[in-house]
Formats: sequence, structure tokens, C-alpha cells
Amino acid sequence: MSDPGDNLRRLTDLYATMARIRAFEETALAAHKAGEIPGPLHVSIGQEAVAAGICINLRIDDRITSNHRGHGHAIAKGAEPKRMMAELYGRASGYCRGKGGSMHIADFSVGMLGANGVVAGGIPIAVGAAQGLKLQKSDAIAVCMFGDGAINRGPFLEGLNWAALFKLPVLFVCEDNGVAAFTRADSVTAGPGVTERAKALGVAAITVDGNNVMAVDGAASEAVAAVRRGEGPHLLHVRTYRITGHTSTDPAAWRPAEEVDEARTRDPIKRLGAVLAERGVAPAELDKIIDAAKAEMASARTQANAAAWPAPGVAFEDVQDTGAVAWSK
Amino acid sequence: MSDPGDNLRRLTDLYATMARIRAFEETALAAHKAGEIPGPLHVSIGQEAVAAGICINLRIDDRITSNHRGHGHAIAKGAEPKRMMAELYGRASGYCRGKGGSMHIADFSVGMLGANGVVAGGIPIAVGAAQGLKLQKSDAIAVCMFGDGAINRGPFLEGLNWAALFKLPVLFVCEDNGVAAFTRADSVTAGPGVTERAKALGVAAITVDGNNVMAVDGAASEAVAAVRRGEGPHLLHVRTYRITGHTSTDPAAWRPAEEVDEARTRDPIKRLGAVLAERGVAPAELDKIIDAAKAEMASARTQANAAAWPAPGVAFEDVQDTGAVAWSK
Amino acid sequence: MVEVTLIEAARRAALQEMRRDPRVWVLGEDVARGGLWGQYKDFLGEFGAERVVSTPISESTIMGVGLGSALVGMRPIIEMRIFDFVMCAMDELVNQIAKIRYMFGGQAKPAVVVRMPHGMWRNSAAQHSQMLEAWFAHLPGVIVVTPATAEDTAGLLVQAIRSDDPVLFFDPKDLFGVPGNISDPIEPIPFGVARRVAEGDAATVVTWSAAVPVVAKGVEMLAADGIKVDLLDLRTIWPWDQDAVIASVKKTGRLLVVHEAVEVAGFGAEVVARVVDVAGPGALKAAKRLGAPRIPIPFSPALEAEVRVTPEKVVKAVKALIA
Amino acid sequence: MVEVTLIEAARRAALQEMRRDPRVWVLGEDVARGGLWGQYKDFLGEFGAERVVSTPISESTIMGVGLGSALVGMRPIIEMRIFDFVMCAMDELVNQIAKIRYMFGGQAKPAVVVRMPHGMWRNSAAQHSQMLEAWFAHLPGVIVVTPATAEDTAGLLVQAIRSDDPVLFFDPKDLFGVPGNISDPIEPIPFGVARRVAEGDAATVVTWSAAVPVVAKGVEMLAADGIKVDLLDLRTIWPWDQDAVIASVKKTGRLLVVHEAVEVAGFGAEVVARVVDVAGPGALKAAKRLGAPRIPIPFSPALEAEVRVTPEKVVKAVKALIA
Ligand SMILES: Cc1ncc(C[n+]2csc(CCOP(=O)(O)OP(=O)(O)O)c2C)c(N)n1
Ligand SMILES: Cc1ncc(C[n+]2csc(CCOP(=O)(O)OP(=O)(O)O)c2C)c(N)n1
Ligand SMILES: [Mg+2]
Ligand SMILES: [Mg+2]
Repeated sequence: MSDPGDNLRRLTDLYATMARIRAFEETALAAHKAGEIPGPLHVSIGQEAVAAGICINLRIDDRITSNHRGHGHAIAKGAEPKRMMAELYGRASGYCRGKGGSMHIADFSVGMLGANGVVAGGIPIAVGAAQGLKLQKSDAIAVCMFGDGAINRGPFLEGLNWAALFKLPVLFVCEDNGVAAFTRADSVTAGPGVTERAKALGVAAITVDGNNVMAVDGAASEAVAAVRRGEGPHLLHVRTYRITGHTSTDPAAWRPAEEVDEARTRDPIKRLGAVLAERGVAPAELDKIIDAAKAEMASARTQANAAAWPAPGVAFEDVQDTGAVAWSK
Repeated sequence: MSDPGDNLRRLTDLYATMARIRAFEETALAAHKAGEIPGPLHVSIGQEAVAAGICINLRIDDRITSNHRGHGHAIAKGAEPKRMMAELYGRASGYCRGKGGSMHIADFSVGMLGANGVVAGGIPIAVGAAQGLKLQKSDAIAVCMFGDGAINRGPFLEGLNWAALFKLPVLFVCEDNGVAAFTRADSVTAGPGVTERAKALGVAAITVDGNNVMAVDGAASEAVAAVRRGEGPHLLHVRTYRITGHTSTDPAAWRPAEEVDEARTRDPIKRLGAVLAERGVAPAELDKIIDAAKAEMASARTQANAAAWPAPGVAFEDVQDTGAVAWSK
Repeated sequence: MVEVTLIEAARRAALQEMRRDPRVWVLGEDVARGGLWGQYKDFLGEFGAERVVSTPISESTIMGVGLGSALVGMRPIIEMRIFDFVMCAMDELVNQIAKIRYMFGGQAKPAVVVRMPHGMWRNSAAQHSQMLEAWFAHLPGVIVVTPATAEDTAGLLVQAIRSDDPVLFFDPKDLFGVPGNISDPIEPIPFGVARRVAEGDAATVVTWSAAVPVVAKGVEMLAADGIKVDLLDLRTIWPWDQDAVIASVKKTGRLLVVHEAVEVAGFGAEVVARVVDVAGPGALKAAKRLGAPRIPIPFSPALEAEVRVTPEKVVKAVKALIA
Repeated sequence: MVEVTLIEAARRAALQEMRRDPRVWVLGEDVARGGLWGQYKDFLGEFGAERVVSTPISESTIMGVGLGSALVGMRPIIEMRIFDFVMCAMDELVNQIAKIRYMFGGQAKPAVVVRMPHGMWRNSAAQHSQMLEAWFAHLPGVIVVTPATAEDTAGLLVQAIRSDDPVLFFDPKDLFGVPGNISDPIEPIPFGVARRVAEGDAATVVTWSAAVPVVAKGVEMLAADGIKVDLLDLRTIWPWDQDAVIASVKKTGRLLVVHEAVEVAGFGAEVVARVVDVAGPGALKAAKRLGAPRIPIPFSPALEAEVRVTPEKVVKAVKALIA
């Protein structure tokens, strides 16, 4: 990363990843509003630097677990937006054949072990993946993405203690947007914070500015390397802001408008755009990236909207091998 | 506590309480061995200073929750050994009419809200009792006794965070005997320890020598006062040693004999006996206390062994008011 | 009488009881903001932050704290937000709340109400759609309430809050917007009394919770075909109105139990087995169940439709039953 | 063939499979010391601390870690020590393990075995004696294994470890010391095949898990009175051997299902309801269940005896059934 050309390429990659995540979610929001996407939809607009900055440091055989707000994590880990969008639409060509929807996107082929509808649900799974990888003498690692709301659930304590105890190759990422559903995180969280909690459980931890993708990338690159070297679990506390509401239908009207406006000035995509411009990337270049992302997602939308529904019998598949109930119509 | 006469009385009380706990459990062990007491039996021989030193600081309307190793807690809180013993024997005159046994002794009339067969099970209950008391504007407090094994279960994190958040009148007592069942606690617990965990959750915490009942009493007296003044939850980490095995039938043969021998030299009853002797209490006085305790428990045993069994129909009572299944024979 | 939606009826019932009894308090995520469904709207203003407590995402502790407060005499409404999350609090519910009165020989009656909005709803997929009410009928020590209308939700919630037994209250998510007429004050409805929705001789149809309006629709369609059945909404599955069901079966000789939950080992099995036990197989010409197949709930509308009970499926099942 | 106790049979089955397949590992409290019941005795020495992992008291994480390891290709044996503690891990079991294959459209098959010694045992009271196997028959995505003999425990555990489906394995605590004859190597026993314990025409008696020897004793007593019944041990309740049960009922016309668990909404209800559904009420003269009353398990031997199924109760129930 010392070569400036390399560095610029990396920054451009990060920019493109963030742009693609943003475009995916704005497209999905519109499609949800248009009634094309059913069910609850949680988008991470404003938080893209976290997914992008972490996952750029991962190999395809590294595994991640995610939470209910996981589109960005999946895209950054290498999942195909086309198949993700089809999944949001409940179509047969979606990652889960239409069985999962937004909250359960997984792509095992790129090491994305699944979003999760249960807050903190991914924590023990990531720890277990890390333990499995260690048993296999692999040097792949597991990364566990969760929100600030998850640190008040028991699995946080259990999982971190466990990972530290067995010195497992797992990186915990607390994506702290300051809010859990409709409640400010600090109004339900006691004590000095997540890094202190982690340290008290034997897990090395630092805080990083999650609206600065370069900072996230830098911290992640060090943490991932340490974890991969076998130095045991690490935690990154990444502070960011969720511009949109809890779900696609939540206006989050309880937040002062100024707060959201202020946050917009720290938009991670704009911020990196400014850095790139400073380093001589032409505005047109950046626009091209944005436009490409939008076009990609628009096409994903069109395709998803036109895609076939799963055949009824598909509902009866993937249950269990033995003792599954057969489909009959 | 500044008056030396007072202090001596208090120490004598502590001595008597510890002696009674010890005598109760040795009697129960013998009765279990003799086949008079059924089911699993967990005794706390060597740990008596914890129960005694904490509970001497409590009022009858303060509440405690306990764990699977709770005889000492119950006796120190004021429960009657006679009814406890009858419960161990499964007799109708037991605290729970024979339905609970050793692991579920409760005496609501003295604020003992129950032992618990689930590790960490008492934590949220104590926190809730504290919240209830606060809602009632009572100045009673709740005290939560649990082992070092419990700090690796989720409710530890959730309960402490919650108590700190709502500034509840609850004192957490981690009774650290260094072992959880057959596994050394330090082999399954990562990080700097329970006090650091507590502090990271916003709960004030200190460590105290749990084989020195005066130290426990002193620390508890300050902590209880602070909690009662509304200063929010506190945690005492009390280090002690379990002389006997996990259950009455476990010889704990995996521990080096020297370790147990060394621990015996730190026996809290002997230690306080030495202090009392130093302060001029005649050995015969101490023997009298011990003998009285033994006699009390021997009589509890005799009575329990002769007590009536619950009538069969009792099995069908105390289930629920509406929709209970009637007994018919 | 005033017409309100089911969820508003539930709100008014809790409101009435919190006004009546200062021991009642509510705890759960976001409840101070009115709750995920508006079922506690304006409670914070009226009762204050001590009695309307927005909590951390700590389900074990939400449940356990409710219990602990009950042990010192409070009467908590424990809000679980969505049923599936109660899986994070099962020790507190199953090993503690359901057992404490018994284990302690009657020293305490934990008067808790656990609210668990359940069922399929808006394509929420496998982790937000479960219906496992049958589990709790099998669990000694609890009452299991499964209302389907605004009236019943209101009356049963009042009864639940006043009950000394732990009550598991399954709010029917999918019906929150359905209107009904409630009285003021809301009178309690006793547990274990079924509601007759339709009357007929051709068969006995038993159901509860979100399946009720679906089955009622099917029963209307059957009536249009001249087939009249007894339709009973159990309203609570423990205790359940065995007498009403058996009396009806004695009249009709045919039994169909319908529920949204998985058919295998669902509460419908208990209804059938109990009727066969008490009335004898001779009292029956046929007894069937209609429930979900034994598969998790899929997300896609195209697949969810396969799992759902529909009026058409009810019609088909009744026709097969009486064939 | 070698005669060993049930728990030793289980030990040998796990040992054989861990030798056969390096992906198999075991995690749970105290397992490196051999496990609470000696079921992993000497595993540590042979397989090392990485494959035989004594864990913190962190049930959620024991369960979730097992799952996570399965998602990267390991085959964990998740030891829950005593069934009741699985209540601390229900989210991981119910919302994750049972759902993942389906929710993710078949991308992963979590091949986990969850071992949960269950049932009444030595006056362990309400929090250490539960039998809730029926719950999991109602839960899509899992296999439910409920063996009663050393032979079946060994063969079914081998099958479970080799299965790609999540398997919930209910070790019968109360029978751990009962001897039986196992082969070497231990052959897998397929799921869903009942074992005929006794043969007769008077009635069909269906049971599983710790109730099996009790019922067998009752059936012997009946035989001494000249009453011969078909006794079927289901061995697994999902899948279960519906065909064998229905064939027997068609012969006998009378059905009794016996289980240690609470009768209300137990799996016996499913057996009765399914038989009535498929064979028709006309195929039956009587169908009854014998299980525990709907009360928590009391501690006192005097009270526990009230709850237990006994040979005498079986005799009485069969006699009433054929009266
Ligand atoms: C165990 C559990 N409890 C409650 C919920 C409902 N819920 C969904 S998301 C959410 C807030 C989570 O906050 P956080 O973890 O900070 O993630 P964010 O939504 O801020 O990205 C809640 C309470 C849930 N899904 N799981
Ligand atoms: C949730 C749960 N898991 C496991 C057990 C089994 N168990 C009973 S006591 C015990 C050890 C507890 O250790 P600790 O809390 O330190 O208490 P100690 O026995 O040392 O007094 C275990 C594992 C249990 N009762 N509950
Ligand atoms: Mg958040
Ligand atoms: Mg200990």
C-alpha cells in the first residue's frame, strides 16, 4: 500500500464498492416503495464505508456473518447484486431461491455465511466458523458484523469470551450507528462502551471513524493481519450514522433534522470523493463510477422484476433429507 | 461498628452463622450418603464466609437470589434449617412442600427468592426484583449470588448492563471458588476477570478475600450502604475455595491433595475462630457455638427423617389457578 | 361500544388496566416510543418512564426482569416485540416463570403477561413468522391465549393482566388492522371459553388466532353451497373449551381442526386426540387437521402462499371430511 | 457382540465415528474430562484438545459455535449436558440451526448432532427432568431421535453423526446404566423405523425413550394375564414409523400411546391424530394416551412417583382400552 498508484487504485475500488452498495439500496428502496419488493427492508445508507473498508481486506475464503442490515456486507464480500436483488424480490433466481429475502441473504460461494434476522445471532456462528477454520488448519478467518444494539445481548459476552479463550481467528466488527431500531443506543447501553467490554473479555479492540473509509480500511488491514497471524480475536468499533430509518417504511421522524443534515455532510462516499478529487481524479471519472453503479442496480431491478417466481414445490425443498414432507398439489 | 463490644458480638454472630451453615451441610452430606436424601446435593463447605459476611448486612425485606449451591445463602438470610432439611428430604414440611429439593429452596418470608438450578438463572430475577422495589419506592435492595461459572453466560452481561442503566438497587456477588463443576474457571474464562467485566458494564466492582469473613462483611457493608443510598449496582468479587466436590458424590479427585490441604488452612471458620480467641473469647465458648450448630442440625435431620411425605394430591397443587389439571386417583 | 382496530383494542385494554392497578408496568424494546405496533402509544406520557420502560435488546433479561419484579409484587407486561425473539428468553420463560410457583411449593405466583405477536405477516420469512403456541400448551404452569378479534383481544388481555397465573399472550400480528367493537370499560373474558362463530350440523370446525377469519371466510363459502358447520374459535388453547368442542362433535360426527401453525404435532393433534379419547372413535365419522406443512416459513409471496391456510383450502378440507 | 451399558454404547458410537471422520468434533462443558456421564471418556487423549473441547458455561455459544463450525464443513457433536439447559440456546437451535438450510435456499446443510440427555432421573426436580421432545417434532428442519436401548442408542448415534440433517439426540438419562449388546463395528440404524418389542392382537401400544422398558414390563405383566399386545418402540419421533403403527392398529383396532412427557399436546397426540386421520375413526375401537399430568416434575420421591408412568399404569390403561 505504499505505492501511490496502488493506493489510488485501492481508493477507487473502495469508492466503487460504496457506490454500488448505495445504488443497490436506493434502488431497493424505490422498488420497495413501488410495491415490487415485499417484506421488511433494512438499508444501511450512510454506513457503506464499514462494509467496504472491512471487506477489501478479506480473501474469498474468509467468512463473514452479518445481521439484518447486511446488503452492504454481502456486496462488499463479493456477492452478486443481481442475485441479491432477485432474492429481495422473492424470485427463483435469488440467492436463497426466494426463501430468505433481504434479511437472510447468503452467498456461501464467496464466504458470506448469511445475514441474520436475530440481533447478535451471527456472533456465535462466526466464532464457530473461526473454530472450524482453526480445526482445519486453514489460515482463513471469520469476520462478524453486528450493530451497537447487539452488544447488550448475551451472545456478545459469550462469543467474545469464547473467541479469546480459544484464540480464534475472528474479527468482530461493531457497526455503531448510534441507534437500535427506534431507540438511541446510548440510552440502553451502560458503561464506557464496546471497546472496554471487549477488552474486559480478553479481546483487543479499537475505535475507528466509520464514515472515513480510509480509516476503516487501515484499521481493518492491521486487525485482519493480526487475526490471520494467529494473534487471537480483535474487535473494531466503527462509528457511523444511518441516514435512513430503521426499515424502509420508517421515516425516523423522531430525529432532529439538523442531526441528519449534519450527518449528510460526513457522507462517506462524498468524503472519499473529495479525497480522490484532491488526488487528481477527475469529477467525470467519479461520476462514471456512480453512474455505472446505478446502471448495474437498475438492470438488477429490471431483471429481478421480470424474473420467474419459484415454483410452488420449491417451498418443500431444502427442509431436511430424512423425514421431509413431500409436496403434493 | 466502632464499639469493640458491638464488634465482638458481630463477629460471634458471623461465627455462629458459618458454624450453622457448615453443620447443616455436613449433616446433609451424611444424610445423603446414608440414602436419606435423594437427588443431587451441592454443598459449599469452605465458602461459608461469603453467605455470612454478605447477609449480615441485609434486612429481612432485602431480597436475595441464589444458585444451585445455596444452603448457606438461605441460612444466612434467615431461613429455618429445619424446614430446609425437610425440603432436602422431600417432605411435606419442607419449604417447597417437597417439590423443590436442595436446588430450589426458597423462603419468601425472609426475602430468599430462591435457589436456582440454572447457572446464572438468578441474575435477571434479582435485577427485576430490584427494579420492582425501586418502582415501589422501597429502600430495600436485591442481592444476587452466583458463581464464577456464571460470568460466562449471557445473562451476566445483560443483567449488569441493565442494572447500571436503570441505576437499580442490586448488589451482585460473584462467589468465586475457582471452579465450575469439574473445570477450572480460569481455563474457560478469558480476560482480566469479573471486576473488569463489571466495570466495563458500568457496575462498580471490587475483589475481596472470601475466606476472611471480616473482609467480606466490611466490603459488603459499604456496598450495601451505597446500593441502598441509590448509587446504583455494585459487584463484589469474593474469592474462596470449595473444599468438597461439585456434588455430594463427586470426590473431586482431579485436584491435587496439596491444593485442598492448603485451602483447609484458610478455612474461614477456623480463621475467625483464631481471631475471636485472640480477642479473648474462650475456646469453650467457640466449641459451644459449634456444638449448638451441630445439635440444631442433627435435630433437623432427625425431624426431617421422621416427617410425613407429601400426600400424592399435593403433586397437583401449585401449578396454576386456571386450567390446572385436577388430581384423581 | 366503539369501533377500533385490534391493536388499538389491545392498547386500550392495557391502558385501562394500568390506570386501574399501579402494580402493572410494561417493559420491552421501544415501548416508551409506543411499541413497534403502537400498542403502547402515549403510555409514557401518562405513566412515566418508570412504568413504561424501553429496554436494551436483552430478551433474556426483559423476561427475567419481568419475573423478578413479579416476585416482589409487581404485575409486568413483558413485551417480546415478535414471538420468534422469545427463543432468546426461553430459560427465563420455561425453566423459571413456568416453574417457580410449583418448585417453591406455592410461595409465589408470578403474575406476568408475556406478549408475543406471532404468525405470518408481510413476508417476514422463517425467523419472524413462527407459530409455536402448541409448545406452551404442553408446558405446565402457563395459560396460552390466542385471540383473533379486537373484542377478544381486549377482553382477554384484561383477564390476562388480572390473572395471577403467568399468561402467554399471542397477539395475532396479521390481524392488527382488523376492526371490531369494544365496550368501555372493557370487561374481562374468561379463559377456556370458546366463541361460536357459525352454527351448523355438517361438521365441527375448530380454530384460533389468525386462522379464524380465514376459516370463517371458508365457512361462509360453504354456507353458500348449502353446507353449514359449527365453527368454534377456541380463543385460548390452555385452558381450552373441550366441552364445547365435544358437544359439537357429538352433534356433527365430524371434526376439522385448522391452525396456521405446522400440522405435525400442532395443537390440533391434541384436540383430535382428546375428542377421540373422551367421545370415543365411535362418535366420529372423520377427524382431520389442516395446518401448515412441516417446513419453515418461506419469504417469497409465491411460496408463502403454499404454506398459508386459505378459505379455499378450508372449503376443500370440509368437503373431503363430509364426503 | 459385546455387552455394555447404554452410555458406554453411546461412547463407543461417538468414538467409532470420530475415528472414521476427522471432521467430527465434540464440544460442551466438561467433555474433555469425559463428560458428565463418562460418554466421552478417554476422547481427549485420543483426539486432543482441539477436537474434544471443554467449554465455558455458555450454552448459546456452545450451540452457535457448533453450527458455525458446520457451516465451514465440520461435523460437531454439541453436548448440552442436560436437556433443560438447551433452553439457554433456543435461538441458536430453533431460529438458526433448524432454519439455515431452508432460509438460505439449500446453500448449507448444517450437519450437527445436538445431544440432550433428558427425562426424569434421580429426583432432579423441575429444572433437570423435562421431556419436551414433542416440541421438536413440530419444528421443521430437524430429526428427533429418542432411543431406549444400548443397541439403538449406538446405531442411531452413528446414523446421526453421519446424517447431513441436524439431529436432536435425546439420550435417555434414566437408562444410562442399562446393558445391551452392540456389534463392532456399530452399524447405523435408519431413522423412522420402529422396533417391535412384543407381538399381539389385543391392542397396539406405541412408546419411545425411557418409557420403553417400563411399558415392556407392563406388557409382560399383561401377557401373564393372557393379554398380548403389539408393542412398538418408535425410536425416532421425527421421522416416525407411521406405517408400522397403522398396520398394527388395523390389526388390533386399539391404540395406546405411552410417553414419559406430559400427555397434553405431547407427541402421543400426533400419533393418535395421524392414525385417526389416515386409518379413519372406523378403524379404531379406542385410542388413548398415557403420559404425565400437566404439572412440572416434583422433587420428592413421593410426588415424582405420581408423575411417572409405571408398569401398573400401563396394565391398567391397556385393560381399560380393551374393556
Ligand atoms: C433478538 C432480537 N431482538 C429484537 C429484534 C428486533 N430488531 C431488529 S433490528 C433491531 C435494532 C438493532 O440495532 P443494531 O444492532 O444497532 O443494528 P442497526 O439496526 O442499528 O443496524 C431490533 C431491536 C431482533 N431482530 N432480534
Ligand atoms: C445453564 C446451565 N448450564 C450448566 C449447568 C450444570 N452445572 C451446574 S453447576 C455448574 C457449575 C457452576 O459453576 P459456578 O457457577 O462457578 O458455581 P459452583 O458450582 O462453583 O458453586 C454447572 C456447569 C447448569 N446448572 N445450568
Ligand atoms: Mg445500530
Ligand atoms: Mg465456581
